[in-house]
Amino acid sequence: MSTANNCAQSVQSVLDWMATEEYKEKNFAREALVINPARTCQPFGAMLCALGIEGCLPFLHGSQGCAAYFRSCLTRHVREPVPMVSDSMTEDAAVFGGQANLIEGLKNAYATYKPSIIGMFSSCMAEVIGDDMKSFIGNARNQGAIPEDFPIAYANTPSFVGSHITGFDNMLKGLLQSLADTRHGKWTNGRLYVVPGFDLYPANLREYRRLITAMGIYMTVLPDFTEALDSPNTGEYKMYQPGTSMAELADALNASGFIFLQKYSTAGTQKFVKNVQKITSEAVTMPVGIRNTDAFLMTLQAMTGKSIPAEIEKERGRAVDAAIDAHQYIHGKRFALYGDPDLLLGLVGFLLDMGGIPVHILCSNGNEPFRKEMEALLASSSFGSEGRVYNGKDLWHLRSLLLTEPVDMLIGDTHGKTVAKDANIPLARIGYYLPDRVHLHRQPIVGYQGAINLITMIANLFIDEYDRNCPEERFEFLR
Amino acid sequence: MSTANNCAQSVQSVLDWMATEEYKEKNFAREALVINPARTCQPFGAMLCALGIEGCLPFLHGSQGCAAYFRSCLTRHVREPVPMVSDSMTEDAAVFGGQANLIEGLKNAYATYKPSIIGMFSSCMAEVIGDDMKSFIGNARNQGAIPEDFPIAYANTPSFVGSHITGFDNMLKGLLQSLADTRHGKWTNGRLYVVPGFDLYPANLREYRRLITAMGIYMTVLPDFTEALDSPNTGEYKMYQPGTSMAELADALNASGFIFLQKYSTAGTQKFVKNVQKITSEAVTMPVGIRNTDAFLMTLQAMTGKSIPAEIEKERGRAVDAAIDAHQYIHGKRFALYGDPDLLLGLVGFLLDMGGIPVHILCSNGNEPFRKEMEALLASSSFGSEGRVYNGKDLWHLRSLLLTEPVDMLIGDTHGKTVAKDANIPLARIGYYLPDRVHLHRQPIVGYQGAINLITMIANLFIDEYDRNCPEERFEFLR
Amino acid sequence: MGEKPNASMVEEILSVYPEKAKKLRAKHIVVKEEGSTCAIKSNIKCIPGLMTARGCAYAGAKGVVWGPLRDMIHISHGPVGCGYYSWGGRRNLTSGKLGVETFSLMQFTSDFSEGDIVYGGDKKLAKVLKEAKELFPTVQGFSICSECPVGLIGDDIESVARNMTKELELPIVPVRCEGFRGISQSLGHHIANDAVRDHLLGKRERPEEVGPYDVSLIGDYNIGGDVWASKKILEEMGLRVRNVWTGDGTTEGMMAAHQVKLNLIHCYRSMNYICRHMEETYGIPWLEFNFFGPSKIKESIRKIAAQFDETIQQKGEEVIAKYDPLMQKVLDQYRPRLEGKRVMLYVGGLRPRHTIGAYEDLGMEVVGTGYEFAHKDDYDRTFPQMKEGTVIYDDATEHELDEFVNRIRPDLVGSGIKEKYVFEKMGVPFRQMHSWDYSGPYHGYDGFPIFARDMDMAINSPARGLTQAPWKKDKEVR
Amino acid sequence: MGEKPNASMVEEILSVYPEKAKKLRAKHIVVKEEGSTCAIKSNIKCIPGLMTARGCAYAGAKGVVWGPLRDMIHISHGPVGCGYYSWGGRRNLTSGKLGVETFSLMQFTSDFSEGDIVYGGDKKLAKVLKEAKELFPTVQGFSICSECPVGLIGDDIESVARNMTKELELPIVPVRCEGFRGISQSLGHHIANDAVRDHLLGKRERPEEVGPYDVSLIGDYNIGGDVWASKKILEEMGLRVRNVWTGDGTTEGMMAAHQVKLNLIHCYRSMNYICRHMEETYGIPWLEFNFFGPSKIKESIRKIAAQFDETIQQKGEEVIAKYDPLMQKVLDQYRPRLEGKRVMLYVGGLRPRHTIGAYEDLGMEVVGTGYEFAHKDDYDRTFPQMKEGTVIYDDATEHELDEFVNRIRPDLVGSGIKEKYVFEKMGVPFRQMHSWDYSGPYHGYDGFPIFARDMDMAINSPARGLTQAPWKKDKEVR
Repeated sequence: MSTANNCAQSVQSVLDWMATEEYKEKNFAREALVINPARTCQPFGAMLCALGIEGCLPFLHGSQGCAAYFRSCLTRHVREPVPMVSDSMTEDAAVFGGQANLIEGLKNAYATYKPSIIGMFSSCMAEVIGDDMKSFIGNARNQGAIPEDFPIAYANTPSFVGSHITGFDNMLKGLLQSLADTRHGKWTNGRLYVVPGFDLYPANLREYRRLITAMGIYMTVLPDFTEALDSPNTGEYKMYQPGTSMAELADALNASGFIFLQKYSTAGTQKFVKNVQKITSEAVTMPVGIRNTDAFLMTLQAMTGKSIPAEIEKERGRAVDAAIDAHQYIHGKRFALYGDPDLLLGLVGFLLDMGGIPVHILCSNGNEPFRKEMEALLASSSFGSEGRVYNGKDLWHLRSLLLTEPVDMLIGDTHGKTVAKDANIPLARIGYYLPDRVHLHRQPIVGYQGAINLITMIANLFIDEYDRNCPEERFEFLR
Repeated sequence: MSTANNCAQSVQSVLDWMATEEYKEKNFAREALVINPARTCQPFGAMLCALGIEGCLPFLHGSQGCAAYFRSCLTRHVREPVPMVSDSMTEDAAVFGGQANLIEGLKNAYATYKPSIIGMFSSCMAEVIGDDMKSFIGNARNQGAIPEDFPIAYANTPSFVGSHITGFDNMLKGLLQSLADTRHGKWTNGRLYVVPGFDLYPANLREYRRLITAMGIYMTVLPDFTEALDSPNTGEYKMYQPGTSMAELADALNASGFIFLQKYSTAGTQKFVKNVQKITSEAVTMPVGIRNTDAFLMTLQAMTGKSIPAEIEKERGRAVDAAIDAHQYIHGKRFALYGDPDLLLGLVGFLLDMGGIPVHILCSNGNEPFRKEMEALLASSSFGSEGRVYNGKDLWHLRSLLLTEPVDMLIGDTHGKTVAKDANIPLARIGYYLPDRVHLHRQPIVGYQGAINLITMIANLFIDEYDRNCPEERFEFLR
Repeated sequence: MGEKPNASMVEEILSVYPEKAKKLRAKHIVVKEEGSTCAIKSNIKCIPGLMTARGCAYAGAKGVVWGPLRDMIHISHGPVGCGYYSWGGRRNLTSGKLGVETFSLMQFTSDFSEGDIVYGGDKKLAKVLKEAKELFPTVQGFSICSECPVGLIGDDIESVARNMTKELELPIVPVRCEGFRGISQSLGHHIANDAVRDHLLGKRERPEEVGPYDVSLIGDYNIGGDVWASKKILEEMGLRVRNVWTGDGTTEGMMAAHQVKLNLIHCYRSMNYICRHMEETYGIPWLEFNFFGPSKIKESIRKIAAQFDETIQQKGEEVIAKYDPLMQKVLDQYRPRLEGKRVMLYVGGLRPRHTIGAYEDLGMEVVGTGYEFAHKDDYDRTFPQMKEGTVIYDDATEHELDEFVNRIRPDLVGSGIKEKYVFEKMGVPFRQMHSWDYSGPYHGYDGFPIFARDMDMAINSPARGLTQAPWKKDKEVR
Repeated sequence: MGEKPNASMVEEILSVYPEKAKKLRAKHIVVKEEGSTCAIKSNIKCIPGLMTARGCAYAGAKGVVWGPLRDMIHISHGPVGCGYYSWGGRRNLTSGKLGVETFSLMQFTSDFSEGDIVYGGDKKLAKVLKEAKELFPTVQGFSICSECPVGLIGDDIESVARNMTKELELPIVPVRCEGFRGISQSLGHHIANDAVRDHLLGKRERPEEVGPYDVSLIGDYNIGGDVWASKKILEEMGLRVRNVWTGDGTTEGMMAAHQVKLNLIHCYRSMNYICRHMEETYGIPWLEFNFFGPSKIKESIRKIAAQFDETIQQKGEEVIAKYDPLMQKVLDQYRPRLEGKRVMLYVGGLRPRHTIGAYEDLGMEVVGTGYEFAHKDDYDRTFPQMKEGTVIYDDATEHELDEFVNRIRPDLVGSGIKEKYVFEKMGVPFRQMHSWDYSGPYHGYDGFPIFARDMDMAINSPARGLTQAPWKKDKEVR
C-alpha cells in the first residue's frame, strides 16, 4: 500500500475515532480550551445597540483592531456599511492610560463625523488598565474637545465577561443612565418603549413595529437599528440612518411602559427600568412561532388595554393554516439548535408547536436561569422530553453530540456548516452570522409572518434533502 | 457479462443518445405528439377566475371528472379547499344535450351551496356537442330552478383552444358581459379596477393591493382570489371567502380605469374593456423585478396623477440594495425558463436587470405577439443576446435543449424537476404548479418585495449548489 | 364531543336539497342499526350541481389501471388538460430510468386543437404513435386513452390501433374511456380491464413452465411503494410474484399474466373483472386479501397460504412470527396515543373497508365510511365489518360529508385531496387516503409502522392546538 | 464625470478636521505631480476618533501570517472575541480533512474570564494546550497568539510554551501579538515573522539534498486559492515549490524552509523580514515578483527564470507561450468592456501596487491608490508605477476615502469589506480586494480570467442602472 493510502487510512481512522462516544467524553471533559464558540464579546453587542440611536456614532474606547473586527463581522451579515470609530489606543496608552486618546478621539470624531450623539464602550484593553470613561469624558468637555452639552452615553463592556448580549444590555442601560431625563413621576408620555434585544434581523424590528402599530399603540423602538442594518440604496451614502431619536431616548423614562422582546439580552436594562425606575414593564419570550407571538400580543393587550385587530387575527389564521398544512414535514423530526438564549427559547417553542423534537440545545452564552426556563419549556410538551440543554458549550461539543446522537436537522448560523456537513444533515440558517447566504436577515422570523417563513424554510429544507437523496423511483411531483 | 449489466449498458446507451444533438433534432421534428406540456386547458383558468368573485360558485357545464381534476390540481398548489360543482353530464347528455343537467344542476347547487352568484364555463364535451349555455340558463330561470334575477355569468371555454390563460380571460370577459351594468357614460365610480391575470400567488394580489393603496388609489381587484387561495385557519370552514363583491363587479364598467397586470392572460378582456367599452385602461408587463415594478407604478402615476409615496420609494431602495448586494451570484449565470407568457416576460426582464443570461425561453402557450415582445425585450439588453424563444414547445423539447446547450439553472414549476435532475442543475420553483414544496405561493414575486424574494431565492440556490458540490478545500464561511 | 350518527341527523342534513335530490340522496346513506341489512344504493349517476368527489372513466382507466404500467406509453388522446391533471398525481411509483424503462412520470398527449375536433383525430393519432416510437425506441407498447371529444366526433381509434400495431410491431391498445362514459371512475376500471383482456392478456407465453407458487398481485397500484411492501411478504412466504396489476407493472408481465396458479386481489373494485375473466377462461382461481395492519395481514397470510402446500403454510407462519414482535413494538408505541380515537373515511376502491382493521389494531374506531364509486358487492363486503351506529354514505356530496364531520366531530378524517383542506380548516385532523398524503407505503409490514406514525402525527400534532386564538378562548370562557 | 485629484481637493477634504489632525493627515496624502518624489508619510499611529481601516497586531500575526498554516492549532489566547472575528474571515484556503490535517476553519481560544484577568492565564494556557493535543492527536504544533489582556496582566507565555513544547513534544510558538502593540497589522507581521524565525525555521532538516530548483513561495496566503494558481506556474516552469509562506502551509515545510535555493516573495510587506533573515543567516537570495495579470506574470516568469539555468528559462518561455493565447482571449472578451475605466484602490499588503498591471492589461487606469499599513519601502515601490495626477493616500480615513471617491467618481473601487457597502450605496461599483469578494483565485494564469470577469461584473452589472427611481429621473429632467 502506498504512503498516500496509508495516510488516507490513518486520517480516516482519526475521523472515525472523533465520532465515537469515547471521543465525546474526552471532548466534554475539556475545562480550559474552547473550540468554535457560538458567542462573541461584549463590545460587539454594544456597537449594535449604539447603531440604533439616530445620529449616534459608536465609539470604542480601546484598540482600533477591535473596531475593524466588529465592523467587518456585522457588515458581512447585513451587507451594509457599519460606521464606528475607536480612539486607537496603543502601547503608550497601555502604560499611561487612555485619557489622551479618548479626548482627542472625541474631538476628531465630533468634528469629522458630526454625530448627534456618541455611544461609547470599552475594549478589554481599556478595562484591564482600568480607564475611567466617565471622568475622561468630563475632562474632554472641560477641555473643549466637545461641547459641554454634547450627549455621550457610555458603558463598560469588558470582553472577558459575558458575551455580545451582555454588551448589548450594558450599552442599552448606559444609554438610559447617561441620556434619559429623570422620570417625571406623575406624567407619562403615552408611549410604549419596545426593546428588541440583540437581534440581527432588521425585518424583525419592522415586524414588531407593524404589529404594535396595527394595535393602535404609540411606540418607540429602543434601540431601533432597523434602518442602520437595512437602508435603501439610492446612490447616496448617509452615515446616519433613521433610528430612535435623541428626543425619544431622552424621554424614555417617562414611558407608559416598556416591553422587552428578549429577556436574556436585556436583563440588566430590565432591572434598571422595572426595579430602579419602577416603570411598568414586561419581558416576553422572543415571539418566534405562533404561540410566542400570541403571548407577545396578549401581553401588549394586557399592558395597554388595546385589542388585537381583526387583520392581525386573520394573519394569525394564515400562519396556523401554514403550520397545519406543513406539520407533516416537521412533526417527529429531531433537531439540534444553538444560538443566543432568547432565540433558542423562541425557536424551541416554535418547534414544539410543530411537533418537532428538540434534542440538543446548545447555548454558548446560556446561564442558569436560561437553563431552567428552557427545561420548563421542554417539560411542557411531550415533544420536549428528549431535549437537553448544553450551557457554555461550543460547536466542537456539538459535533460530538451530532455524531453520537444523530438528529435530522441543525438550526444555527453559518459557523454550523462544517458540523452539519460532517453530520450529513441540513443546516437551517437562523440567527446571527449568516455571511454565506444573501438576504436572510431581510425576512422576519418573528410574528405570524415570521412563523410562516420559518415553517417554509424548515419544511422545504427537509423536502429538498429528501428529493436530493431519495432513490430514483421515489422522485415524485407530490410531496 | 451478466444480462443485468447488458441491460444497464443498453439503458445507458439510450440515455446517452437521448442527450445528443441528433436526438434533439428528431425531438424538435415532432408535429403531433406533445410530451410534458407546460400548459393545461381553459376551464382550469375559468375556475380560478370565478373563485375571485365573492360568493361565487364555479359551475362546470360538462363532465364531473373535469371538476375533480381541476379542484385537485389547484388544491395541491395552494393547499386550500377549492369548491366547485359540475352538472355531471354523462352519455345521455352526450346524446340529448346537456340542458337537463344544467337546469337540475343549477337548481341543486343554488339550493345547497347558497351562492351569491354562479360562474359557469364549459368542458370540451359540452363544446363539442354545441350546448348553448345562454339559452339553457334562460330556461332554468323560466322553469324556476333558480330565481329570475339570480346572477349567473357564463363563458365558453373549449379545452381544445388556447390554454388555461385563455379560459381565465374568457371567464373574466364573461363575468363583465353577463353581470356588469352598462357603462353610464358620463359618471365613473372613481375606482381603478386591477386585473391580476392568471396568477396563482395570492401573495402577489396582496402586494398589488398594498402598493396601490399606498398610492392613495381607490381600487377593486377583479377577480380577487386572494382569500380563496389563502384563507386563515380558524377552526371553521367557509365555502365562500371574501373576494370582488357582486356590487363591485356590477359597477365594473363605470370604472375610472382598468389596469391589467398581465397582458396575455387578459387579452380578450382588455379588448372588451378598452375597445368595446372605451374605458381608460393600461396593460403592463407583470411587475416582476425592479424595472417592471417601476413601470407598473409609473403607469399608475400616469393614469391617476397620484404620486409614488416615499415609503414605497424606500422599499424600492431596499430592493435595489438587495439586487446590488447579490448581483455577483446571478450575473453571468445562464438560465432556462418556462411558464406562462406573462410570467416569462416578467422574469426575463428581472434576469436581464440582474445580469443573468436567459438562454432557453420556452412557452407552451406562447403566441406570436408574445414572441415578438420577448424578442424585443431580449434585444434591449446585451445579456439577452443568447435568448431564444420556443413557443408551443414542451418540457421534452426543453430536455433536449438543456442537454445539448447546458445552462446553470432552470426556472419553472414542479414538473421541471425531472429535467432539472437530468441536466444536473438546480430548479428555481417559480410559477404555477408547485405541489412539491410548501408555501411558495405565500410569498410575493411581484413588486419590490417580490424582487427581493426572487433575488434571495435564486442567489441562495446557486450558493447552496456550490456549497454542496465544491471541493472540500473550498468549503468556506464566506460566500 | 360530537353527536352519534342517527337517522334524524341524516334527514336534517339532506333537508337542504330540493325534493328530488333529497329523495335520491336518501337512498345512499345508511346508519347501521342492529340487524340492518345493506340497503344502500350505489353506482348510480351523480346528481347535477352537487359537489361530488367522483372522477370519470378516463381517470379510472388511464389514471388508475393503465397509468402504473411503466414501460408502455399511455397517450391521453384528446385535449391537453386530462393528461395534465393526471400527470404524476397518483403516486403509482415505478422503477427504471425515466424515458427508457419507465414513462410513468411523463405526460403524452395528442393535444387536440380545434382542427382535430372538426376533421377528426385519427390521422394525428397515427402520427403521435409513430413519433413516440421513434423518440422512445425502448417503449413496449401504447395505450390510447380516449378523452371526451374522441367519442363524440366519431373517431375510429380501434382501427388506428390495429394498423399501427402492425406497423410498429408493438401492442397498441385502444381504451374507450371517454370521461362522459358511465358515472364515475368505476366504468373506467371496467373498460381498462376489458382492454387488457382483449389486447394484452395471453398474447405472450413465457418459455418456462408455470411454477407451483406462481401468483399475480392484482389491484395494487404501488401508491407510495405499496407493491414493494406487499411483494415482500408474498415472496417471504415462498410465492413467486410473476406480475403485478398494475403497480410498477410491465407489458410483458401483463401479456403473460395468464401463466400463474393464483390471482391475489387487493383492490377488488378496480380489478375483479379481469380476475373473473381469468377464472372463466384460464381456470385461475382468485382470492381477495387485505394487507393493511397486522391483524388483517396475519389473517391474509394464512388465507393465502391455505391455497398452497405445507411449505408455504409453514413459511407463512414464519413470516408472521418474524414480524409479530416488530408490529407489537409499533402498537406499544402508538396504541396508547390513539386508543379510542374515532375515524371517518371516505375514499374510493378498497380503502373504506380494508383499512378498518389497521385502525382497529391501533385501538381506533371507524364511525363512518363510504365509497366514491362502489357497487353493491363492495357494500356487501363492508357492512358486516361495521359496528352499529356507523354511518355509511355512498358518493357523498361535499355538503353531506362536511355536515357529518361537523356534527360527529371525529378525531380523524381519511379522504382525498379535494376534501383535505375543508377538514383542516374545520380543525379536524385529516390524512389523504388515496395518496397516503405523500407518505407510504401503507401496505404490508413495511407499511404499518408508517401508517401508525402518520395517523398519530395527524391526530396528535400540537399544531392542531393552535387553531383558536387564545384571546378568543378567553372571551368564550368569560 | 468626476474631478481630477489635485491639491486643493485634498485640502478641502481635510478641512473638516481639527487643526492637529488636519496637519497630521496632510502628510499622508499626495497627488503625484511631474518629477515629484515620494514624500508620503506612512507607518504612523492612527489619529484617535477617525475611522481607520486598520486592524491590529493580532490580526497581522494570527489572521495573516499564522492562520494559513494549516496543521498547527493557533490559539487565540485571551477573551473570546478576537478569535471569533478572525474565524474563517480571511479565505486562506487549506487542503486536508478538517480537525485532522487542517484546523484552519476552526477557532481555538482560551476564552478568558474575569478570573483569568485577575489571576493570570498561564495555567489555563498550559491546560488548553494539553486538551488540544489530546483531542487533536495529529496536530503538528501550536501558536499562542496573545490578545491585549495577556500583555497587560504580565503573563509569561514564553515559559508556558517552553515547558509545554517539552511535555507535548511539539513546537509551541508564543506570539506576542497583543492588539495594542504597534499601530496596525504591520507589527503583527513582523512579530509573526520573528516567531517563525525563533521557533520553527531551521528546526528540521529534510534528509534529501536541496535541489537546484527548490524554492519557497513567500507571502502568498492562498486567498481563494491563489497559492494553487501561483504554484502551478512555478511548477510548470520546472521549479520545485518546497514550502509556501504561509497559504495552505505545513509545519514541516516551515521548519525545513531554509533548505531552498531561492525565496520568491509576493507580499513584500508581510514577509520581507523572514526573507532578509534567511538571506543573512542562510545565504538564500530572495526575489520579489508579481503574478497579477498577464503582463506582470510574463515579466515575473522571466525575472524568476533568469535566476536559474537555461532549462528553466526555456520552460519559462514555454509557459508564457502556452498561456498567451488564453490570456489574449480573456483580453479580447473583457478589454472592450473595460477600456478607459478608472479605478481607485485602497487595500493592505501588496495589492495597491501589484494589481495595477492587471488593471492596465484590461485597459483600465488606476487613479488613486493607497495602503492601510504600508511602510516607506512600499511607497518607494509604488510611486514609480503611478501616473501623474494619481492620488495616493496612506491609512486613509473613511471620511477621506468617501470624499475622494465622491469627487473623483471612479468606475470601480477596490477595497475591503468595511468600505464595500459605503461605495455600493454611493452607486460606485466595488470589489473587495482582500477577499476577492468571495471569488478567486486572482493570482496567476488561473486567476486572471476570474479577475477580469469580476471587474467586468462589478462595473457593467445592469443592476447598477437600477439605483435611481425612474420617476426621480423624470423630475430631474424637467
